[in-house]
Amino acid sequence: MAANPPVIRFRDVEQIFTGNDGRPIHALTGLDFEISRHEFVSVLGPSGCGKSTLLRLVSGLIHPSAGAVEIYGMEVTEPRDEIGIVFQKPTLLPWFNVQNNVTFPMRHKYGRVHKEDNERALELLDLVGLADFAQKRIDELSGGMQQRVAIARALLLDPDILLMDEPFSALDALTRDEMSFELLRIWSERPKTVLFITHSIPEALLLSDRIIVMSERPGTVREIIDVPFARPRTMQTLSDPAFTELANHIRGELFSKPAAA
Amino acid sequence: MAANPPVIRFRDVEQIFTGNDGRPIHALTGLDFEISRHEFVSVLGPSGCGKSTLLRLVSGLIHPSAGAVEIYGMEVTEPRDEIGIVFQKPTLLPWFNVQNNVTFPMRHKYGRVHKEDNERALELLDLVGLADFAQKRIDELSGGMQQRVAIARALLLDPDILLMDEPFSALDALTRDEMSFELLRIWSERPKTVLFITHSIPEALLLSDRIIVMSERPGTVREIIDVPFARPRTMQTLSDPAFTELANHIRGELFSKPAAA
Amino acid sequence: MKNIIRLLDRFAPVMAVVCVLGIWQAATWLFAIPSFLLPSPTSIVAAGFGVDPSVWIGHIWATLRVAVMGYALAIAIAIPLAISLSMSRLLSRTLYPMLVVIQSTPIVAVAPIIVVTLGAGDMPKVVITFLITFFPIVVSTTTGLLATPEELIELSRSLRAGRTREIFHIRLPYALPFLFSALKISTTLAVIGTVVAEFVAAEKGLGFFIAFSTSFFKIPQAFSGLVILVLLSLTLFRLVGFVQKRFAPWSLPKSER
Amino acid sequence: MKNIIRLLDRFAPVMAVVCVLGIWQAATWLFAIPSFLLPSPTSIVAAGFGVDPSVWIGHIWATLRVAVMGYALAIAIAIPLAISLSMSRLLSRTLYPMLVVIQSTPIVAVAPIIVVTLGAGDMPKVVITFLITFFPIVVSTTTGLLATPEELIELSRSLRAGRTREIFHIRLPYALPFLFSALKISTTLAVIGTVVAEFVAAEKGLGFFIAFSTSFFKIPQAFSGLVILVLLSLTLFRLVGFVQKRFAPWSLPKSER
Amino acid sequence: DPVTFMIDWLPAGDKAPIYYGVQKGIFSDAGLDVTIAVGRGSSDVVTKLSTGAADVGSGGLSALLQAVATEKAPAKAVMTLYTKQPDAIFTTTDSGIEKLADVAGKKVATATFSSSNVVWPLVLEANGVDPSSVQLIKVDPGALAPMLATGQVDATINWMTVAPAFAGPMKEANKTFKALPWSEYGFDGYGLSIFTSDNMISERPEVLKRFLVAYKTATEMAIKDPEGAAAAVKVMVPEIDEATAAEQWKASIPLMVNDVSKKDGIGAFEPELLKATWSWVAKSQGLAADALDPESAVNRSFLK
Ligand SMILES: Nc1ncnc2c1ncn2[C@@H]1O[C@H](COP(=O)(O)OP(=O)(O)OP(=O)(O)O)[C@@H](O)[C@H]1O
Ligand SMILES: Nc1ncnc2c1ncn2[C@@H]1O[C@H](COP(=O)(O)OP(=O)(O)OP(=O)(O)O)[C@@H](O)[C@H]1O
Ligand SMILES: [Mg+2]
Ligand SMILES: [Mg+2]
Repeated sequence: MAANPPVIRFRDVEQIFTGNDGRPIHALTGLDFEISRHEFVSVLGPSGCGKSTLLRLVSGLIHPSAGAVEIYGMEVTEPRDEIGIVFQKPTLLPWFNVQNNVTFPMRHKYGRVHKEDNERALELLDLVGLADFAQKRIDELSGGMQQRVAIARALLLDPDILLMDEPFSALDALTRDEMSFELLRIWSERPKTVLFITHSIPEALLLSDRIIVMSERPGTVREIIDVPFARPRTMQTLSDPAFTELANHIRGELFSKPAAA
Repeated sequence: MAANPPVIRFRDVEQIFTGNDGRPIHALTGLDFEISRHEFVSVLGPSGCGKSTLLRLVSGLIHPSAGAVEIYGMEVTEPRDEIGIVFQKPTLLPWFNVQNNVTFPMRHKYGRVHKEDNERALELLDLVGLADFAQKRIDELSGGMQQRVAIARALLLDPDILLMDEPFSALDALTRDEMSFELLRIWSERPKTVLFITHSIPEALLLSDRIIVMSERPGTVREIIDVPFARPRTMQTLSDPAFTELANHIRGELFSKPAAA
Repeated sequence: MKNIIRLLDRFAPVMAVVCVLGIWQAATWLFAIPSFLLPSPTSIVAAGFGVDPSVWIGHIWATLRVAVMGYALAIAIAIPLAISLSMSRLLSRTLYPMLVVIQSTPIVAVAPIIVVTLGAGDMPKVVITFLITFFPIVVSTTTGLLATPEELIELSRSLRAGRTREIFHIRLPYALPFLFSALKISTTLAVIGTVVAEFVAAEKGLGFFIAFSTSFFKIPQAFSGLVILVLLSLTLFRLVGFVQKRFAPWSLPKSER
Repeated sequence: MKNIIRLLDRFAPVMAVVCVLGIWQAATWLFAIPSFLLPSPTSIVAAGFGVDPSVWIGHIWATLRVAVMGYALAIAIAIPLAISLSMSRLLSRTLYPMLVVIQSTPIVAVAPIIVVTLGAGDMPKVVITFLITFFPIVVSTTTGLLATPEELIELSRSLRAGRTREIFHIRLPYALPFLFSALKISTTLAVIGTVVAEFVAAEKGLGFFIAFSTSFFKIPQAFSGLVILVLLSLTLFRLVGFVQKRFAPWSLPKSER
Repeated sequence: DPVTFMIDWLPAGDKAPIYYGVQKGIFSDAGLDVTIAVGRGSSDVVTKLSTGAADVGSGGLSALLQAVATEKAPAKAVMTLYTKQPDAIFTTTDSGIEKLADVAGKKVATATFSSSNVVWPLVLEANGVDPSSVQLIKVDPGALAPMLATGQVDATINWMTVAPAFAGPMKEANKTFKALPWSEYGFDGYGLSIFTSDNMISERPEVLKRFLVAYKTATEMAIKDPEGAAAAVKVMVPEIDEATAAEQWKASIPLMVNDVSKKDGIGAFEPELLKATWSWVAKSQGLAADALDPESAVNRSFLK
């Protein structure tokens, strides 16, 4: 894996927002790491530490206040073609039904939706368990259903790089597990580089090659953990004692600092 | 506890929505249970099984298609005073800053905000870890921060009945634990009846007196589980073997049916 | 009970109109309001039937034609303009003041220029109607285009779909409630605009008819023209509502779908 | 580079105006456009200075006073009206058509009634201005009030705060972009309305001045009145933008805060 | 030959000759294909003529003199129609206004942009009345008759030709109508005249001549046949009320056929009266008496 050139590279990135009151909000500082080709990297960190900001930097939607984010060795100055994103909010379009929301990237990027795209959309909806809801309108879906539509949408164009911001947060344990394994299956069948933000330590361990653990605001990388478990991972992996141990280590890592809190 | 009259009572409740295409969506069926005074009840169930709908029925925002929901023995026909709600989406008002969003129930219900309310809001913001953000605007907050503001808002009026729809879903493990214990502390200091929707089995076990486990759409009660652990519960409770056992039982319960999926 | 409410809901508008007409008629009788001041509904109707139907049709057609053409022209120009304004801050800062200038110029003052430049016929009237009609559409649509939530824009940007698609797939659909609100306002403005144009330069049309009748102090006849005019406006207004309901139901509030 | 863009951005509006004036002036020279058709900017300025400042002030004050009073009245009536319309479907179905009727009635046609009923003075003019101004505010505000997302309404309902607070704490703030868009449209309508009113009944005011100058074939002088009028409109329009920026910045799109 | 003739205000009985001429084939007999356009006031007609939107038109001579004096409008008057000024005071028998001087202290309404307004103070002064003693109310023309009928004002200022239209409201209000023409109180000069553009004069003088001859014939015939004149208008403007139109036309005849026209002949510009017309304009507009030689605004060459 080290032989591959880094797909995503953060070079000493710093992000400072200007609040509406004019005061600076120091969101990220000193981010410096690389993500290799077809790597599955999770990001863990306290709420408000800058995970979504990190993802938006990779996507090219915002630009770092200092340092640079590179994709395939090129500085990111605007959004790129090969990226698919699941935002933290579902961000669906109320004027389309579920299926058209899923095919939206095709329509929006290439101007039209082919028959195959509609078929693929239905497949993806089946995959996220919403085959029956293809013709429904967005406001008839539950919160978790909307999130799943957003996941299906991000997968439609089969992107090289997949950025996912807490995609399973509104899902129950069962659906979550199912979706995790589906994601792994897709990832292994059509390899892609995945940056996956989550609050679930087991999920991060189950899915990723490496886990970036972030510290509180201003967010920075506290530790990058290699996940040693062999692939394909299954339900069994969860009961591996090493799994629990690593989970506890990360837990300790995340829970350590804020003794003051 | 059985001596108290039921605070919330579902009498054979059924909920059928009419979709935009005119076809009925059968969301809930045959709900029939009681929640006693000062009980802490969690609801677990697959995504889209009707949890939020159940909560909206209790809140009086919607009315059952059949059967009746009663609070303190009276049929719910409209929203009631003693209820505080955390919705699944944060639902904050972009034209107020964080503090004013928290004091909003006071302003909205009684027309004005007293000094004490503002103080209480700051306390609550401190409790959810957002003391520094009282003067910020909503769009400057991360997803998890917005959710915490919504929690603080629901607590402001110190309601008798607290309805919470996945309040901790966007929070990291540490914050989530902290918030759970804070919630328990508030609940024991000022007893209230809590209906708590979550996807986390440990969370449900840690917090509740009873857990309602729901089945897939059309949602109905699959099992109601009494949680036997003594209070006050602490981090130790989590390592109790009975805890793991019960968690596994619920997990099995939730994971059992959809063999077809 | 529910049925009564439904009936009431259904016939309330009609009943309200009947009521108003009744009060009006009664008032003209009771207070002996002279017909040259405020003619009674019956005298208006009588005056209306006193005019030859073919004359009516000629005037209605002249007004309707100009109003619809001006309205269509306004939409055809205002929406692209709103899009340009929303896309470029520079353009918006440059063009907006000029639009305000155009909008706030009283047409009567520049009518001679318009008529002389565009000659006789419908053209100058269409242009005058257009000038009066287009501004609300521009302002409202621009506001809607700019009000699109950041997150939807980011979705579009992340797909690198380009500004055009961002406009047509995201901003315009989002702006539809704003746009339709303006389109509704503009129907009546289109009719008013045509009438103003007909006051300034015309030998036909309801505006001309009204001005003409007034110049002879034939007020009931003028009012009958007014009634037709108002019916025209109402029809256009309703038509816009119908189009919205039919083709963009999601842009309506839930209660009105 | 960035500085140049900033400079451009800053002075673009001014430059655009200068450009337009330049082209205009050149055109009047080159094509020898007769001044009674389209006077050149210089002749307009000359004519403007030919009028006594105190005369100007008298006319400007008359127009401004009526425009502002009519505008204020329109806001004062339109917003409560919009609230009522948004609160009751019945009311909305009953009142809306009547508002369309009022809006689409050409003022000139009912001028006699207004003048005879309200007499001379500012009253009839204020009423006319009001009639022309209030409709967009009603339509836009109603649209905005009804467009408020369901979830915010549910938040309000869950607090049992009552309809009034729902309106004032939730719906109205949400409708502000709609409202301000209408308020912007209405500034120019208020000025136009005043001018129309001054055509119908006045012995003072810029509308009177313009029509008066035109009827005596003093076209450059009429245009100088027009310029003042347009400046008035621009000022009011800007003022609304300023108020929005100052008191409700969140109702503006991010790019314009 | 095509000729566009622009009447100076909305069609009415007093505009009958042009309709009569078209209907009776007087113009077509002269080889003219006449189109009637409707102007909005005398100055509108001057503008339209100057820009070529119309070839010939009718309008108050004062407006033309004014336009030529201040804007060098390329238009000329080529024939007179009214040899007396049409302006008048309309009042009711119960108003106590018997002569012009009686308006002192009364309420008088006038159309906001009536050309009469400017000379009004001069006419008053000429009759020894202080203009400030009259309470002048300016309103929409449509409001004049209602205001007089409802008694909100004691008098209005109108052209004589409008008088028949007042009949309806007056009858409804049970009042008796009375008119005091200003021409009887020292206001002299030419009123309605035929204008044409300098272009027309230099490029199609022969057509213009034929037109004027035909127009004169039409006028003379219409004067003899008022009912026929009204009927001709009715044919082309079906909205009009034929009886009122006839009344209007009859009301305008004395303005054309009177001692002045008898002396000078129909259509002629007599230099003294022309000068008088100009001096009223100059005085009322605050223009120097020598700002214009009124002769330069007329062209008599088309009158036989
Ligand atoms: N307004 C509505 N119109 C039509 N159908 C609806 C509506 N609201 C909810 N539903 C349907 O009712 C079912 C239950 O929805 P609900 O939001 O209660 O689910 P939930 O249990 O909260 O799911 P989640 O965990 O994903 O939030 C879903 O199938 C949904 O499609
Ligand atoms: N547009 C913005 N303007 C100002 N501050 C911002 C903005 N966006 C984010 N921030 C600040 O940056 C910090 C990081 O935000 P971010 O959304 O990246 O957090 P996060 O790690 O995704 O949190 P969560 O897990 O709650 O979603 C927060 O303190 C937030 O207040
Ligand atoms: Mg986030
Ligand atoms: Mg839910």
